[in-house]
Amino acid sequence: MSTRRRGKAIGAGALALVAAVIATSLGVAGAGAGEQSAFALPRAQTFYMSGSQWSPYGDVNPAKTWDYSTGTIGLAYETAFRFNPLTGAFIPWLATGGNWRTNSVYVMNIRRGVKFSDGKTLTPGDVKYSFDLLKAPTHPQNALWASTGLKTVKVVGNTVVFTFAGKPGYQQFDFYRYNVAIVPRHVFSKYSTTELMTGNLDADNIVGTGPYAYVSGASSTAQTFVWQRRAGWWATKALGLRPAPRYVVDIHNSSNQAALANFQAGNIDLFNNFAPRSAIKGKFKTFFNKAPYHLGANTTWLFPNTTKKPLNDPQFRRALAYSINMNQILDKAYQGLVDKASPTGLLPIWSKWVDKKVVAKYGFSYNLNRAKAILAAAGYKDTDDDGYVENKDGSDISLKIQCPNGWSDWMTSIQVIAESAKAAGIKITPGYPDYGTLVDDRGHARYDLVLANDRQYSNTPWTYYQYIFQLPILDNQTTVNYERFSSPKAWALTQQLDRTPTTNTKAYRAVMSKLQTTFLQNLPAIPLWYNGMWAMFNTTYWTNWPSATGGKYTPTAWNNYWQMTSIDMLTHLKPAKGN
Amino acid sequence: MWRYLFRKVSIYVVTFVVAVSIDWAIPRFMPGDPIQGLLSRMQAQPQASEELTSFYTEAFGFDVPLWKQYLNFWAALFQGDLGLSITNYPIPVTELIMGALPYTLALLVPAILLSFWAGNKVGALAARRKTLDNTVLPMSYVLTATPQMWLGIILAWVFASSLALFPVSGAYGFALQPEWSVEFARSFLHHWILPFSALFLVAFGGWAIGMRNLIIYELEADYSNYLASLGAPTRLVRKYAYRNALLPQITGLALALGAVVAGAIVVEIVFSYPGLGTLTLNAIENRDYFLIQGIFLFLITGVLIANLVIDIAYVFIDPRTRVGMQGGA
Amino acid sequence: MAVSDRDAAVVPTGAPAPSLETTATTAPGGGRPLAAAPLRGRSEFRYFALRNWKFVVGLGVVLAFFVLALVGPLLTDNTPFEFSGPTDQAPSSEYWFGTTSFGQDVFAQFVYGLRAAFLVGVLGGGIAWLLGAAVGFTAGYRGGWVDDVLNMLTNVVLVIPTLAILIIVAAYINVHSYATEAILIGLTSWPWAARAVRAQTFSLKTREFVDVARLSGRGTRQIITTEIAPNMSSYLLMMFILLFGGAILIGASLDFLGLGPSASMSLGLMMNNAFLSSALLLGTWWWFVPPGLGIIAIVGGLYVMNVGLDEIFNPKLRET
Amino acid sequence: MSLKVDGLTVYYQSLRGDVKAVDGATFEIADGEIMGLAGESGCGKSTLGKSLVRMDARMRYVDGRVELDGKELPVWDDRKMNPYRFKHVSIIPQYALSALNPTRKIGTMATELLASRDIPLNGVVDEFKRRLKIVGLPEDVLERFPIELSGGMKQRVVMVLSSLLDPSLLIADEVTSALDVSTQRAVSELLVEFRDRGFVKSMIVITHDLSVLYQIADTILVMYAGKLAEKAPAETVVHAPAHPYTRMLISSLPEVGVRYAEKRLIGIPGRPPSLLEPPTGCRFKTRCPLAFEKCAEEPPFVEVAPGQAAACWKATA
Repeated sequence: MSTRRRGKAIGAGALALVAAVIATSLGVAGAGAGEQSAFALPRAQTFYMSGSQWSPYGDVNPAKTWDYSTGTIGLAYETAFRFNPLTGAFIPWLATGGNWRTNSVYVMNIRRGVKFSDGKTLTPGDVKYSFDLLKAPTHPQNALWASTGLKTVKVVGNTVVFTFAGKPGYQQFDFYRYNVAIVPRHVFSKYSTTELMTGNLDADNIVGTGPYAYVSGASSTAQTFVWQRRAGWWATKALGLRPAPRYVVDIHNSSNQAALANFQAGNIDLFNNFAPRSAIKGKFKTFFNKAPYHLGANTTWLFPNTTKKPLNDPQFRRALAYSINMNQILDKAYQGLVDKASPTGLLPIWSKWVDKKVVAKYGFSYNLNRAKAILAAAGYKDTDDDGYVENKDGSDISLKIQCPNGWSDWMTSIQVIAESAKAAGIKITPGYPDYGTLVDDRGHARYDLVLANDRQYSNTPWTYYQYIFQLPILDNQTTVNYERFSSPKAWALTQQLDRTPTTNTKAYRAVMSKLQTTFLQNLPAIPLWYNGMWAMFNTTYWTNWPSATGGKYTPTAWNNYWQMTSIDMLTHLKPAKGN
Repeated sequence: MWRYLFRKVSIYVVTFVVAVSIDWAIPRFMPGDPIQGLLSRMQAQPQASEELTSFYTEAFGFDVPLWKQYLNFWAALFQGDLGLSITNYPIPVTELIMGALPYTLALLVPAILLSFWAGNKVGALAARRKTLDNTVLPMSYVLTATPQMWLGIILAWVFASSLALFPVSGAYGFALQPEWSVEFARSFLHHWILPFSALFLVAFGGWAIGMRNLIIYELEADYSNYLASLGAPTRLVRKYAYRNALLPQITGLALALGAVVAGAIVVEIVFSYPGLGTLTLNAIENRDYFLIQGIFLFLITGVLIANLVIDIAYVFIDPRTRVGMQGGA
Repeated sequence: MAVSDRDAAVVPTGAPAPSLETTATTAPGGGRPLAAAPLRGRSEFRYFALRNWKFVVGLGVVLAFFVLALVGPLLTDNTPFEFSGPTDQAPSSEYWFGTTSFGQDVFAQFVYGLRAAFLVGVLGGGIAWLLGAAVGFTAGYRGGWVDDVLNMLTNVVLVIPTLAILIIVAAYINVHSYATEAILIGLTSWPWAARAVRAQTFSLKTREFVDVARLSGRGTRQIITTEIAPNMSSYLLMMFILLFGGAILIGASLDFLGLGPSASMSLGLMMNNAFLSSALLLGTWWWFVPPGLGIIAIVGGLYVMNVGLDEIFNPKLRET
Repeated sequence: MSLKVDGLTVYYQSLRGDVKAVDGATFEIADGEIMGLAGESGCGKSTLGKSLVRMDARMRYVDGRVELDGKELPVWDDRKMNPYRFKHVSIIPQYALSALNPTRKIGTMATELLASRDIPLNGVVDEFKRRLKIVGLPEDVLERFPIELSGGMKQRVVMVLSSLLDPSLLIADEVTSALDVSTQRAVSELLVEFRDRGFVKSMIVITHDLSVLYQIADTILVMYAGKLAEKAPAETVVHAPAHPYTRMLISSLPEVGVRYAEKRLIGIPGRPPSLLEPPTGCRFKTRCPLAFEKCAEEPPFVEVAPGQAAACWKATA
């Protein structure tokens, strides 16, 4: 009997508990921001952003360029220069300037009066130390030492002198000028080499020159990574700059879907995830107020595996390029959110180097008849009447096109490519392996066709040509030349470009023309569209966002963009009225 | 009783050894090289690739013969060391799992226990009562046939996206950090309700049906008829039937754990809940072999332990396990 | 076999067991009936079947969707992936289930998805059924060390979380077809069936007719197929139905996680696409509601049909 | 008169119609009488026994009255019947071996049962123990689970429990059939002892085993196909049966009364009629060697000799 009553009591208790839980949690929705907790951040002074961190917290090691929490370089550590990809200008930052004293000696002037967050002054010694760190062969940026001809970095007075052997890789060096984090020697010298290259540095011990300091989030369980504005940033005094948000919070993404939900709910201010166009409405704004709405950030390429038949045939690749219905991709997959890429694949900021004559001669665009004609002329015929062309030896052609699973816009795009290639008689089926598998297969040439867009905005088209042409080809092509296009001539031209200073316009233009000709004649990769620098702004809490008509800065929290111009976005933001 | 427990434990030990071995073998014999995957992720410059390969080969312990790797794996296992994550190198896998575990447990444990409790109660109530049976039963069938992720999506659509009563994703508000405070607790609960409900409702349907069918058997059993013949009130007859019907349900609970865990994985993904499910999907997408391996091992160990606990509890609940070793009655 | 061994109770993976659990349990206390003495003849089955609303409704729903899966693709000119129309259209007379945000026809996706569901269900459930029956009969009939080994194997596979294994395996070997997916599901979801069959075989093998068959010198396989299995036919049928439904649910989960075949449409993949495209945030409900309802209808129909069968074969369960 | 049954008619519901299992049963049992109830399986004897205590879900009361100790038993109403069960009318079920909840200790189960009937425990529990001793069971069976007892022990526990409240009428349904021969004898002797000690006032012992009844019963009631065939003192039934069915039943047994029969009732050619649609007239007529035209009419169950009643035209003639 008593057990029965006890049972009832437990039952009633459990029901009451569930009811209470629902009631209290609903209360939260109503309660709003009024209540304070030790960690609760004030909404009006906090800048929430998403789209950068796609796995649990990794580290704050600036050497781990693929892994560090966003802002590690840009908000905490800074670089000697910054680069504005929208204007192509270098911006002096921790360095006040620099110049080539000779063809192979570069002198960098270090800014005086810059203090690290622990109060110690930034010295040219710190800058030298930071560049010297890249000497370790396991350092991801080791190419500065390995392939530009850099021999020594020395401190001379208030300058740092870079001495090169032979013709320096100007283009690469320029890239590193704004991509090497300047770190405090007095802190970093306590770390072991292994820690510095591959380890996780202590987040509580970030000593940087930047405007923000670490607050929380350095744990694999954190949902967010929180930066707090610190007093005494050098640029406030030197340049009159002060970032508006007191807190900058990066939200870890689990999916675009979840991020969009939070953006719509007003929990995110800067949304750097991909979202369908219909999400842009009301108080949610973008850089352009009409199509394509977003800036382009990089070129999306279609990489054919040039070691496989028939993709080893430039004529076949050309036919494939003609068969792609780009407008349908822009329409269906992106609803007009992106622009078609130039046949050269070069980003709009490099358009001044595009040789229009070359493009007119060798360029391509969607044209089914041309595609069919090229196929026929090259000897690809449909010998068994199945609607698809066969190899020259009569064997079937059946290609597979892949992109990472879950990248919904790309998934749709490759479906379009498969469909429109079919119309030209090329049999292609789409596939969506997980990202890891795809990377592995791509590196080891176990694929037919893949999409990739690794190379972002940079100071130089050299990064694009290196991406396409770099030799030698290794067992695993982890970063470049996925298509395994082996052309010593093209690679030599690329290296020649590296060794040509941008200021030598005539020589530069000549090399660029040759590169474009080689590229378009061979089409080792097919440029498709400019993938967007996805950025939606919630104007409820912050205004004065970057825009085509206002401040031309990169509106993104993605890594490497802070030291381009994303930091300017923060210094130009204004709190919305009433907040 | 001891023989019973011994048999159980030996099954679990064998299961564990087999599972650990499979687990160890997966990243080593499946196509694809974890270190090359890491290098790809790093976007390592080609010049550095050789250096990095040997560095990481050593760091992950791939530089010794296979049999030795296998033994090392066991040795490390007993020290709670599941290796290092690839995507989050050099964070230990254990740390990542431990970070996600509380969230998964916070969903799973209440969902399992409450659904078991409520499902059994409602199922027992419905059995042999026409109107209740005709409403509860069809509803339960719909629930048990519902894919959890779909229920999650529907709940998110209705209650979060349309009515804006609950958040769609995450485990707590972005303005907060995990801590023991009322505000955090409320935010946590607010985020917890929907994913919990998705898990709870589906499991609830299953238990209700199971109990409803089991208790009908028990109510038809001889001992129930005897009790009724001696004038025992329905209350007592149903109580006995319920208790006895509960026994196979408890067995079912142990076996259903695997399925519930699976449900939690998809539900977490729908709600971006930062538990093991989301971690698993991340690990798979990034081919983080050691993390996948660790989670898998963890899930198996968890399910095994839960099974063992239920087995031991069962000895106390069902007298027949204690005294019935002489064989069939 | 100790009656009190709780191994005897079984739960299918996926959903906690509908009624099979009850019939599969060898009775605590020893008295529970073996599921159903076979009904005498087809006419008697038909007699009870037609009077059982659960069986009739369940079967009706499943058949209706089966027919839709068969003829559905003929009703539309569009294929599932084809970008045939305007984007994000609500259901209309032209697009019965509306369009996706890529302009694909949801109805076309749905009916092709139904085909995949039936394929995975029948094939995956069938493989699990064969394996479960083979292992269960062998273990139950042979006994001794064969039983010990098979039982251990069963327990090992039973305890390991199936979806976890599937996720891992599916992540490593790329699943290209629903047949592959079904095989994977079949290979992992047989254990509870094996256990149930084993328990039943145990109790059947001591029956007289089996003794007679044995004395007359017939082989093991022959005895199992001609004497034991027919006496469990109703039971085996219900087991298949549950495995069928379970396979559909597991398959849907895999497809939702993006681990299934991607070149052809399934209901799980529809949910995956809709989810990834934030359909629930943009309010395009027609994209993600149908696939779930389709699964519920088929699987729920199967389960309800199963309860009906249980009642038909097992008079004690019939409604009074 | 302890029990008076008048025209009791109980049907079994099946999907194919009513099975007329007990059709117009009329008889009486005197105080202290042990009445045997015999017949082939399926003749309705168990249904009759059960309907006096508790009809199961598929049984349907159709007609008739039952009186116990002068008070009417509401056998048609499951609820109203409850106060009488256990206290006034009780049953040792056919399935005594599985009648005990397997997961409850016997003592616990008994006390919970008693408590649920609002019967004060003090006294009753002691009496329970005392009676267990009488049937030869140690007191500590109360602390045991059913699975720890042998078949015979369980049988005796159920006997003691069922009769614990000294009911006026105890129905013992096939109590011996599941037991081996030596236990059968002991158990049947216990039934007599229960009566003699006054634990029960009167008793209906249902069995198909006439030899058991010959040992313990005062009177025997024979049923055939849902109808009463004959009721008479045990001696009379065995030695001077009036109904041809009884006669054939007796003659099919080897050496009745000398030793317990080990053979079941076989011997009578033909099969009993279906009770879904029983034939009109005498239901035995198709198997009866004496059948004649009159048998197309239903024979009444009337006294054919002092203390002997039968339903047969030949017996009354």
